[in-house]
Amino acid sequence: EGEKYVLVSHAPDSDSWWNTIKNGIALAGEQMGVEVEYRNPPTGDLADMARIIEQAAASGPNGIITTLSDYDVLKGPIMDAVASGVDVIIMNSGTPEQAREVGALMYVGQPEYDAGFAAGQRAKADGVSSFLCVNHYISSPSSTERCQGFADALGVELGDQMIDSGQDPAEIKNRVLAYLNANPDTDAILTLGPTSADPTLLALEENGMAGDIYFGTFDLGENIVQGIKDGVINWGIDQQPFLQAYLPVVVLTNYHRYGVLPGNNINSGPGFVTADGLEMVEKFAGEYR
Amino acid sequence: MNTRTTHAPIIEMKNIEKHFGSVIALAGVSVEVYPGECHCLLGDNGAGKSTFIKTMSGVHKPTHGEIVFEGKPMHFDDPRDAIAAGIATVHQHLAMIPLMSVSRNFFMGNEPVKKRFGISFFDHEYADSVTMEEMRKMGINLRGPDQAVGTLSGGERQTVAIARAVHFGAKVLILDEPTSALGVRQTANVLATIDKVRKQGIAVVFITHNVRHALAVGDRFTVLNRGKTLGAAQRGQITPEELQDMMAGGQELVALEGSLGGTV
Amino acid sequence: MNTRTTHAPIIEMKNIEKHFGSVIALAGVSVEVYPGECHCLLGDNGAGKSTFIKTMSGVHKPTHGEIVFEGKPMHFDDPRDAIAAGIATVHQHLAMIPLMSVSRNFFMGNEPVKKRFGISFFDHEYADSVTMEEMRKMGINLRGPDQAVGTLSGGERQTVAIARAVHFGAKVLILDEPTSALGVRQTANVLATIDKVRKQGIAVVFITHNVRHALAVGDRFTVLNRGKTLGAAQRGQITPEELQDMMAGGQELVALEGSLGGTV
Amino acid sequence: MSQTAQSPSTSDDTDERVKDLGWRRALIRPELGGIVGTIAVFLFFGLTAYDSGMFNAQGILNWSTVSAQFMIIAVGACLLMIAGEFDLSVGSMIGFAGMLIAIFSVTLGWPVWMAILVTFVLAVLIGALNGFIVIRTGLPSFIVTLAFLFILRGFTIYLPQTIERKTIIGGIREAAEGDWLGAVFGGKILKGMFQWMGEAGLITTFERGTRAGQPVVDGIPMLIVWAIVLVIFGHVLLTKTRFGNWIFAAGGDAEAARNSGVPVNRVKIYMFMFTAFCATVFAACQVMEFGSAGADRGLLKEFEAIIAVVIGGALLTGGYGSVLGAALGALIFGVVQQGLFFAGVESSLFRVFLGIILLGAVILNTYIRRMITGER
Amino acid sequence: MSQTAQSPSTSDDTDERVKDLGWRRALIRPELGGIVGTIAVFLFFGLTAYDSGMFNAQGILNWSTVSAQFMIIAVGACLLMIAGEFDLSVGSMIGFAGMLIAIFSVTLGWPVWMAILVTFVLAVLIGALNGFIVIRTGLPSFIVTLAFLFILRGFTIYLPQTIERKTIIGGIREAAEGDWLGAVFGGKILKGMFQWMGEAGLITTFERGTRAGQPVVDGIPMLIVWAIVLVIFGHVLLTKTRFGNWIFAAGGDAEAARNSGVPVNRVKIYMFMFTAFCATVFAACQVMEFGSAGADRGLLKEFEAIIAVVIGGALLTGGYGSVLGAALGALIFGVVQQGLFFAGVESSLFRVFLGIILLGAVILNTYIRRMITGER
Ligand SMILES: Nc1ncnc2c1ncn2[C@@H]1O[C@H](COP(=O)(O)OP(=O)(O)OP(=O)(O)O)[C@@H](O)[C@H]1O
Ligand SMILES: Nc1ncnc2c1ncn2[C@@H]1O[C@H](COP(=O)(O)OP(=O)(O)OP(=O)(O)O)[C@@H](O)[C@H]1O
Ligand SMILES: [Mg+2]
Ligand SMILES: [Mg+2]
Repeated sequence: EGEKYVLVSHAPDSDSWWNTIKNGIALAGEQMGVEVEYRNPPTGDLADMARIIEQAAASGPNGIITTLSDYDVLKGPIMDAVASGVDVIIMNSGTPEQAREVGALMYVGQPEYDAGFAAGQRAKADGVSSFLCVNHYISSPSSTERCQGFADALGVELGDQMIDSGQDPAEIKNRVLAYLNANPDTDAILTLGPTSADPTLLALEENGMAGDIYFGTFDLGENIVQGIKDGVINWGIDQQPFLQAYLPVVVLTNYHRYGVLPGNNINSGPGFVTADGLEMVEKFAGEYR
Repeated sequence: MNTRTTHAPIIEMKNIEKHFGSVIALAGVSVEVYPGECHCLLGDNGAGKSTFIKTMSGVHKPTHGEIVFEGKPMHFDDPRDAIAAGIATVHQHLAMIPLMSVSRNFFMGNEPVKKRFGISFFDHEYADSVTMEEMRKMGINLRGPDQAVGTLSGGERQTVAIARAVHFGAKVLILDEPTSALGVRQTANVLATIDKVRKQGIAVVFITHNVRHALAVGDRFTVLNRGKTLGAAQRGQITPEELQDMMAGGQELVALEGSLGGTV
Repeated sequence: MNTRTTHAPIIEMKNIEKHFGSVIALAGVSVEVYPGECHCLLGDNGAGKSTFIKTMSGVHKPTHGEIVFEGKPMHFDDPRDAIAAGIATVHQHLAMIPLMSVSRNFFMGNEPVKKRFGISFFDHEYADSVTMEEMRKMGINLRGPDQAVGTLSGGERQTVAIARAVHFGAKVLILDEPTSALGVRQTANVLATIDKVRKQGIAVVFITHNVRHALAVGDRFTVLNRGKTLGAAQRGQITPEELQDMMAGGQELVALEGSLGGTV
Repeated sequence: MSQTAQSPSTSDDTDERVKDLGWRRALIRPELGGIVGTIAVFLFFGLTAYDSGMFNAQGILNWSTVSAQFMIIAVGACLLMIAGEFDLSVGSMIGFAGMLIAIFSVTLGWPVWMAILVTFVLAVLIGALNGFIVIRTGLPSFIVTLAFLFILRGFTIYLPQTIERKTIIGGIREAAEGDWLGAVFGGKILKGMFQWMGEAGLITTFERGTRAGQPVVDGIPMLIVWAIVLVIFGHVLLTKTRFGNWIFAAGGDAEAARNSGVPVNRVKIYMFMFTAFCATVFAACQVMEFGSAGADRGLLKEFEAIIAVVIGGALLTGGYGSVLGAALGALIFGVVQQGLFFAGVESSLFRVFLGIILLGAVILNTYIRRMITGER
Repeated sequence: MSQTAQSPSTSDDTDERVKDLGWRRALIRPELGGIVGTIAVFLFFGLTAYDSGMFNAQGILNWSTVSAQFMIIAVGACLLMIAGEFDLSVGSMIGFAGMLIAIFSVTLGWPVWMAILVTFVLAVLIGALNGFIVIRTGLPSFIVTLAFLFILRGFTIYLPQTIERKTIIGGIREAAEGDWLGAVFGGKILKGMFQWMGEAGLITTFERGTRAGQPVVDGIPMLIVWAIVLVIFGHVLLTKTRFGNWIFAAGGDAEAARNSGVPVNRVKIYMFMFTAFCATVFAACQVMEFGSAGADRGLLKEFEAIIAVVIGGALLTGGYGSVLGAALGALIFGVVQQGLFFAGVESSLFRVFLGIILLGAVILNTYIRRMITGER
């Protein structure tokens, strides 16, 4: 009883998507009766994240749940934590192999490049041959992996099909408009989360391409769900962040209380969310979905 | 004390003390200023002259002591209050903004306004014409009222400051070393202005290190030394040599050859 | 021309012109400065005196004209060159850094060094003792060499600047209105210092608006007006009244009552 | 004695020491660099991105909107900078104000006009607090507002997280339906005119999609109207009123201004409040247009505002500048930024170009000013 | 005439107008605020986070490392700020320099020492370019270095993207195996001592895994050594050498310094180069420790450096400050930041606390200085 778990993410603290994660651990903490904390580097600098993992280890929790967004940077601190007796579960980013190498108990998440690749295959099957990747966090490696995977599956060069959109909604919207204006024969749009998807929706509404152009997005949010419902967005890739946060806490608690541990990694995604069966998604989008 | 008692002082500074942290700049100085007279404040460097007139013009609040203005005790919270009461000051370190035009500087804090559609606008035409006019009176011909003060020579700037104070100075005009950077001609102009202003019944407080300038226009002399009053005198009661001795804080002057004739 | 021809000038300024954009500050001024003499540069506000000595001390490069130093044409690229050649200058707008201590200011640009482990360190003890000593000679007792210049009164600061220039001034000492902010005692000190320095064979260039200060120490007078030479004279060839007239640019002075006795 | 030069003329009405500036006189104004920069930028993109759609109706609206955004915050930053202070918390204030509007109108269910008004009041009070701390402590505004950058951003993340369990609050557009004040920030004007222009074939109409047949531009967003109104207001305030003179004076030399009777503290605090006001206008327009408020809104906007103001010819040290210049700076910045997209610049090089063009604009600006005025 | 006051004493060795400061004299130094702040911060966390592991060996190493990071860039920023300039491109320079090391050593396969040396040369040259532009154009360094903030960050994204098709380059640790210069940045010292301490039970040891039995802290990272070396170097340079006097003079009043023969331009350019050097040391340590370089490294570090310097008592306007103060500022900042984690502060409120504590530290700092010196 009263075990303490720390979740360390790589996201800057203004990134909305991680909100679901926070809700996920909070709920798990409540249900399991354990203490949970969420930590992240304020600017999203991975080197700062390494320090936070070191800090978390020094504060002596029972377990650490962390992303592995850069294997090189994070493996040292994670291995030190494991060695000093803290159990670690890798979530969200990284690969199962890397998780094993750093000595983590298991991996819960969705490998980014593979998710992008899967999305690309789906789009290719739907006849897409050129696209625009709206990247709102270009300085982070996982963002580029998503776009790269998509491009590779289509079999095209990524090149300037990926734009550095910034995070201001008006700028995202107007950059998308500018790009589509200059490249009117673009087949598809790929956005990397609510931050870029919401303004893109408005942009398409404004230039009348809504529903006309092929539109896929990573991660869910209120407006994305609405977009899927309206038929503007063809699909959203849901990696179910709630599970990524909730399950590790449950797993760790049971492991520490009863010594039970699932024998395998858990793939929380990618799952494609389309217009079918949207009801639950709609209800909890941005909160638990 | 040897004060004329025929008329009342417009401003009485009683036992003013001013401390800056550990520095005691004024240790109790009393001065009375009469309308229509030029009161010279003299003294060595660091004697506290500027600090004293700054308490008079509302820049500093005195640590101790009282200011009586027109018979009533006064508390100036900031320079605006003093200006509103009719005290105009030309500070030693100029109160001019180099990047602003001459006319904007001239009317800074006293901007003339005109109403348009119920809104008060800065009346630029009026400001420009008054500025040109006042500067011409002081013997300076500006290229234009929109010239930046920063492009004027030091002497010209000083003249703007004096002209401004004279223009707005209702009852008391304080000049802190106005002539120190001025050429011969400009100095003569400033002294003549002091004389003219005084004759209009305005009280003038004039700080200088030049014995001859002081004697030229002063009606009354107060010499400060190390934050205290070293002596006071009225016009005609004191010779240039005595005054100079007192200004040097009573200390011996280095002997100089040449044509100084006793007074520096 | 009435120049003594018994010895050669240390610095000859030939037909110096200086333009700032559209402003012609100097329109061709020539001056010769002799060792062991005090050369007074006089003139109205904005006449170009400061600009002139700035070309002499390497701050400005002249637009036209030639500088001959010790018989050889010289091109000063920046003040360091002039200082290295032996020209020390006290600028009108002080060359002191308020936030730095007196001794750091005193040795700014000329820091004494001592070697330790093959590395040159700033020799603080030496700097402090020299500073205290030099300031004492000028009649200023500092609280300590680490006092910030910003906490000194204007006159004290001026004295630091002069003491520094005298200390480092090898051949030529330029003083731009050094006495304008000084009290009687400090002024007498500075004039005495000029006299002393001159007698050591150093050439002094002295700018002032005060006729009497000029006559007290000057051997030679050059009056500038609107960027041109208005006149030149040697000691004894000119009366105070003539000199004052010339300094006013030949224009009439306002009549003044009082004890000015002709000269302001 | 020798009299080597002639006596000067007795009348000084003309000064022989000043070369005639002639026509250059008229050009000496702080916005000059901005004007030249604007022309240069339009020429540049006119040549490189002409056929990219940058100059059709839709393209123009595109960069106008972005520029208008910059203008709104640049006006506040410009006046504050002229008054001698900085505000690094503008970006965080945008996020914070937007979030307040969302929380008030969606979570608390207040009418949108009330949410907006209360937000304005709170934001302006925070601006005043900023100013008050700067004045009272005498600390540089850089540090004080940097602290508020952190503090406001922190609350922008904390509040929705605690109240709504999410960091993006949506549904504001629905709440604002029919609200008069909502329309003032999120609406469009001149819709009729554009409708008519579309029908008359003056502007193109959509060819495909849900809005086929409608004109590509169906009105001028209120964002642009606000930008114009604020620029005019700021310009008039600065150049035509007594208060404007005080702003210049407070920034030029606070001590001198105070000694001349200018209420410097009041002026500075008002300017902090005005900057907060402008940030809130920005936030309100954004929230009304996008219908949601997010914790990441407004990041780095303070720099964009300062860049626009400096391109527009103001001095970072205060006391000099022009609102029109700042508006031109915002225009340049907006056009460059969007133009790079129209011109199809490699996206990872985007920041490189942005940096180089900004530096170029400021250098050009300074160089032209010096050439014209003859400063050195 | 009346002589109303006595003649002053003829010897002025004591000045009756100065109240005796007594013991307070000794306290008047720029780092005073920093010292008080440090004590306050340690007291605070000593009370609130005592049993959180913050003060065990691992915890101490944690906040020491973070503080050392801040110190490395704060030393450069401090000297540059005293010289009267700013560098906003520090953070981007960290990212850029790290990326260069990675590209040279991993992509191009150069030996690591060569990669590091070439990177240092390039970074210092960019610093010199920064300074050169500032000096030549007379623009404020705020604007020039802001442009470089964008430009360098842009290249940091562009280069790996083009060369390696990703924004993160790893594998440097493997490349640096056995490299002498790599160890200078990424190694640890005093390993023997910690080994012994671990065996003697003075510090805890790892419980399991490949390193079971080894002490949790197995040496002092070179990062901390670099921080100490740079602080000492900066302190000696500033206070004990002729060049240090020039730094103060250049920042106090560039014009006056120039007139006194100080080579102001050279001093400022050297300081820009030194700032770039410090940023590169930071980058090299980071790359060697973590084995990879990413496009997101160093974001916003310029502010953290400036904050540390200002907390340490330096004036933003130049001419006053102390390297020791800046180092204490960095320590305060590092301890506060990590301490908030140890104290378990709600993560979304983290920035709020950070902002409030920073503001508090600076205000305290200024207040104490004024109280002691009697300034007002
Ligand atoms: N704001 C201040 N803080 C601390 N000390 C001050 C302050 N202002 C003045 N002083 C000190 O008070 C004393 C008097 O200064 P003040 O400027 O009044 O002298 P002054 O008589 O005007 O000298 P001067 O003739 O050189 O102008 C000086 O020792 C000065 O250093
Ligand atoms: N850097 C500059 N840029 C433009 N004009 C200048 C500059 N420096 C001086 N001037 C102009 O050159 C002229 C001569 O100035 P200078 O300072 O040499 O006069 P001065 O004789 O020293 O006057 P004062 O007795 O008031 O000190 C003035 O009109 C001044 O405005
Ligand atoms: Mg004074
Ligand atoms: Mg001069």
